[in-house]
Amino acid sequence: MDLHEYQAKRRFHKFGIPVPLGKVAYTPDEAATIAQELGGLVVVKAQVFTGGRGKAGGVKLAKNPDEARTHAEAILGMDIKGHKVHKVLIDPGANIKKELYLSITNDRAARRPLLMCSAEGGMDIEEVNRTMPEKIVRIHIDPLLGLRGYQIVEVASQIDLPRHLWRQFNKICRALYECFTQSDATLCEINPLAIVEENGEEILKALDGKMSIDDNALFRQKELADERDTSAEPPEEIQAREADLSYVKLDGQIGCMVNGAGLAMATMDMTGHFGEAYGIGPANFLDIGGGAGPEKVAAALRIILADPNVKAILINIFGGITRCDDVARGLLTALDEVKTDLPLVIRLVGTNQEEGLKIIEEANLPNTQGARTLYEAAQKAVEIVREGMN
Amino acid sequence: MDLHEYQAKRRFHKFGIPVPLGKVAYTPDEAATIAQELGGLVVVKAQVFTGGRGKAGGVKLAKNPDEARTHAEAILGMDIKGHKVHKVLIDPGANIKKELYLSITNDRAARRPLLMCSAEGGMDIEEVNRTMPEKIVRIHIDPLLGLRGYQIVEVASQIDLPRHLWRQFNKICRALYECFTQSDATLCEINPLAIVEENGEEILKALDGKMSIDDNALFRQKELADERDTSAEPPEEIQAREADLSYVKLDGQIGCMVNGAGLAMATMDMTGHFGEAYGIGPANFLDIGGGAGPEKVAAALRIILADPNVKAILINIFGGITRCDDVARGLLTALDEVKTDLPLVIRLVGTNQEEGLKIIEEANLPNTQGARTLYEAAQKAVEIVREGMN
Amino acid sequence: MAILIDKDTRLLVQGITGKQGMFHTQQMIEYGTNVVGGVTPGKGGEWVLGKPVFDTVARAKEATDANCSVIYVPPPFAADAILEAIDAGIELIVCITEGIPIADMMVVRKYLDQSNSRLLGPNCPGLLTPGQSKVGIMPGFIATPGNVGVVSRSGTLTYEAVFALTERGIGQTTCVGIGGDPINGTSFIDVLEMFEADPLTEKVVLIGEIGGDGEERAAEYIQKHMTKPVVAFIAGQRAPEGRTMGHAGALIEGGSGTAAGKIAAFEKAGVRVAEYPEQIPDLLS
Amino acid sequence: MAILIDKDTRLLVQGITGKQGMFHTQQMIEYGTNVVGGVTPGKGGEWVLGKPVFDTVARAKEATDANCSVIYVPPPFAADAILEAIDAGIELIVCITEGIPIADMMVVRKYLDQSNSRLLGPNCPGLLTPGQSKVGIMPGFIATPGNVGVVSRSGTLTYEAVFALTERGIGQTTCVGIGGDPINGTSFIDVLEMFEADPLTEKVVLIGEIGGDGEERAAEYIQKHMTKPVVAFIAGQRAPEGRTMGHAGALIEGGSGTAAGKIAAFEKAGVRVAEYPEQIPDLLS
Repeated sequence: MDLHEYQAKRRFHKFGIPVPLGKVAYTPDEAATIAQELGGLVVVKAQVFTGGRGKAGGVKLAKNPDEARTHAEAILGMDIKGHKVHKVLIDPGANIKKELYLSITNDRAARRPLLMCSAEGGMDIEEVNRTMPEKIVRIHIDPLLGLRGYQIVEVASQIDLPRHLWRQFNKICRALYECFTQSDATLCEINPLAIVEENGEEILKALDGKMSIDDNALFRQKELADERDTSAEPPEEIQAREADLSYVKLDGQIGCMVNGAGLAMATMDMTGHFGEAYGIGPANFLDIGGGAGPEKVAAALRIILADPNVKAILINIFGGITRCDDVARGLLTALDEVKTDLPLVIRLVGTNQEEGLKIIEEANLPNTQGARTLYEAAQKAVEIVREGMN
Repeated sequence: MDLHEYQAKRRFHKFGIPVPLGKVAYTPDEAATIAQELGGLVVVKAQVFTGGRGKAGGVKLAKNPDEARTHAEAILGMDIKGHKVHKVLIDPGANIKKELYLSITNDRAARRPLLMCSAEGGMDIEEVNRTMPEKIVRIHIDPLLGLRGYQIVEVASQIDLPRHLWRQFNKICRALYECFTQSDATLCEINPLAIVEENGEEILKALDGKMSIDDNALFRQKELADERDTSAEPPEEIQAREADLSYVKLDGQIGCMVNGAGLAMATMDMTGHFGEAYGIGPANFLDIGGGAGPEKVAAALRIILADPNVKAILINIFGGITRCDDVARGLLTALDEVKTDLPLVIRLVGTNQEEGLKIIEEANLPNTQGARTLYEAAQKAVEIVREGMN
Repeated sequence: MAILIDKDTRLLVQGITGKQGMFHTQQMIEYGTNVVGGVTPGKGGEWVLGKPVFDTVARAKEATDANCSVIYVPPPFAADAILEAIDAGIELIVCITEGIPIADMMVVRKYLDQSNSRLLGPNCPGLLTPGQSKVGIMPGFIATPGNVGVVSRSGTLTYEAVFALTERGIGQTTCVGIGGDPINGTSFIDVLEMFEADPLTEKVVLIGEIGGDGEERAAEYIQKHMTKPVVAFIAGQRAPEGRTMGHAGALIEGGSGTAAGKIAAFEKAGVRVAEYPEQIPDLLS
Repeated sequence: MAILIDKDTRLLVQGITGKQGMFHTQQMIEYGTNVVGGVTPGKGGEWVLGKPVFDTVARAKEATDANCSVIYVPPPFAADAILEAIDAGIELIVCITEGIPIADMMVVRKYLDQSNSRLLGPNCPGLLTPGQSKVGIMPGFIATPGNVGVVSRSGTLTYEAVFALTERGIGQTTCVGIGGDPINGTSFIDVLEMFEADPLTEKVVLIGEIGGDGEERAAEYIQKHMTKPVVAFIAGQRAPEGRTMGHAGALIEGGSGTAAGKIAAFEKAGVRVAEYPEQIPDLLS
């Protein structure tokens, strides 16, 4: 789960990291009012879950409240890489001397958190990594020992941070690690961590903030879970999450319902395999999980049917924990509720497959075919869509 | 550093452990007022840093405010094993069904915290340990992993705790461990952790509390350091702590000033060795530490001279970091300030020993002898005291 | 012979009184697994499916001399359950639970590395030695004894592959699911080593998927150290970048962890890669 | 030969710019110790006593190839300094600092046990191989080369004993202070093993004190494994129970850790125990 910049910065602030004290505006007038309150130069920043806002025109400087209003007007409603802007953050301007990069992520391969820091902040860190990887300092953190003082010293020393900022930097690194662990974050990023001049003194300040939270840990991060912004999410994905289904929307025509992530991927692959030549492919990845009961199957079907691109449905169940008869019953329940005349290809193998197949058969569903193997099922689904295209 | 029962319980409460909501009284009238406020049966408990209060008459039940006043009157000012009672805790009475024992200490040999629990609470745990050691459950805690849920289950299961209390017990154990680590404690003890009946329900409550804090960690435990109750300490020990000297009062006649803990112990041992037959021994253990300057030496001398039992002073310095000339100068400064005609035996060996001996010699101190070895120094000091006794 | 489990495996079920735990305990007993007891805190002394329940793994191990445990406890308590099994000295710990926070698994893995226990999973279907013992949730009917070792990151996809083998009359030594989480206890290489050393295993099937670099490292290992032929299958060729495909570990990040890269690595190592699960038996012969 | 340090030891001083650090660095250099550099966070690039200062141990090790470090940093930062040296792969870490919280040392010791580093101390005077190298704060003049190994929990008491040997013309291979804290890095047994294995060491002096059971365990070890004669001295025969005698570890608790108990253990193991430090040389011959 991602947090918006303003949410991440609010959280950073809570852990003691200095951030600009901006506010969120949902309308141009609100933007002007906030700019008025803050006084002086402000930055108007689109709050969307994607990078490259700046290049897309989603970040603008405003010299006065009127300019803030005008910029907010332009930015609100903007589409940035498919993400619609619903709110902007109005931050006070800063007198930036230099921009650093600082982040903590989980290094899955090393099985420990990784702190990355660079004196080349402000730009895309992937870009820095590609062009001058030696400019990024990487420090692994022992998950049991935590981030140690000497590791922070090592970083400060390696990026040649001016000595008078070491104490602040130490405090910020510790706070960021606290924030990372206390939030079950998978990413805490400050880019830029800027050296700004305030009242004649140089201080470090987090001018931007990015956080992602481990979805698996939301059960113990209620406060963060409540901050989820669903306004930017496709409604199917919200529904899927609520029904505890793994769903990823794709752009093909074959709606897939599968049990198990690996099998669901293989199902996607096979429909693509047969359909590629004809521009046919999977409409989604959808894993109903192990041991899914009738309600879950029904929810899955509803989500698939909500996608107007879907021209055929492929149900591929290998019953292990999941029982084929449960799936069959769930399917009938869902089809009772959500009428559809889309063609169905159903493959049921494994636990209680006889019972499952019998239920389907007895229901006498129109427009339905069975399949014995994944190969056959994918082939049939592609064939059906192809026929429909003619 | 030890905490009083009322301080420990206040801290337990802060970490979420249920404790009786009593208050401290310094006078019998205060005791009566508190008893009035609490209503019903109360317990009047002496607050002293020693065990066996109960047997000494330092804990009494009172049925009403008048009785509370009477008991407080008797207990305040009482001497329990050399500790004068300055305050009493007035706790509400409890309907006790059963008493358990629960504590966390540092097991130095195992190098990890140790949780101990017994269904035989309320009594002296050393006694339980001696007579029925199998009744004490011992669980070591990994200092990096902390106390885990399954370890608490193991304890609850082994002491046969009624199942309906497991959830509370889990919470209390976790809280106690939190309290232990967050306080840099070396001991957190609840004895008894009682099963009490309140409003027809059984709950667990910490009816007594004991905590000791690692002196070495007080630099990061300011809040606890401020709670130190010096009213119960001998003034010399307070002075010694303030001057950063290790001092332990003993009951002999030879005041010892030594650098280094091991050498200070050896010096005690040697004076005892020679003096034992005549009832002569060390008046104290006093380590001025490594690298002690003149001020420290002066402070040490003042502390020694404050002890009326002292009949001779033995100064034994092996100069390593400590320089003999510094000790000599410190001694002269102190003797200028704190006049004494007590005999001195001075042994200075090691770094700058020539300079040190020269300073002493030139000062022409009355009543002063030198010694080359510890053996000789101890012998001389004993001899001096012995002569004085005749 | 087989790897990891056989008819002498003495299994403990952590979370035996839960819905999943009880259902699968039944299934395992029916398959012939020697289930010696279960653990549920607070239910020590009870009996479930004819097996004694204990409050802790330590208690259970003392009473039953179990050498293997399988974990069916909810994610908030699963890391603790693994640590408990490690502390009790269980040799093989199989964690079925999906959805354990990654921070918990970093701690578990670190503790595990200092112990003598082996962890399989989490977020895995367990393992099965046909005709002898099954531990976890794999449906028993799909497998049949034989000489092919199967190792996989996926659950149902494993069943698919094993079933395809069985249908073609090709039996298995042991089928092992290592789980779909990014941080787990046992890697492809660990299992490949065991298959290479197992005299009964003659060929190996490896089922991988997008994300991480476990397959690439396995390919390197196979090229350098394995004498037995390996056939692979990789799921997720059409997965978009930056999205987690069900398994927490199935995620293409910054262009790495793609199916194409993994397939190339295998082909470079001389491993034949199936285009679809049902093709695996063809490539084995 | 000698143990732990000799003329090839390449020493790093952690906290070199502090008052104690600088004073003792000077002393060590004068003694002949090969000090290759120092560490003080924020002072990297400076020079002290002709030695380069680095911001971190890792940096310093890279530049100087140090194999030993000595720590003179205040208690709040000392545990971190030890961990830093472990992380940097320093072989022998000598921590002089007194007053490190016990909770910190529990963490350090756990981390240490998983590493390849050896820690001497904390709260120790360091060690000295006469004529070759001294690391820590022992006064150099008290020692002279010879064939007696000295190991001690105490600082000045060690000086006393070593000085008594030197005055009687008995030289030492290496004098080692293991420190007076209850949780430390190197035990009596560790050092006894090294002396037993060191061809130059012919006899050993052990200086113990009240508290803990290090002496009792050493006695057992000596009885079982040592061929070289050992003479012991125990301080604290007149210490009261329940009071800490200067050293955090010098504490008699619940009747255990007494001098009498330790002396009895040594006598049972055939170790001669001196009544006072100056008697040690008599018992050696």
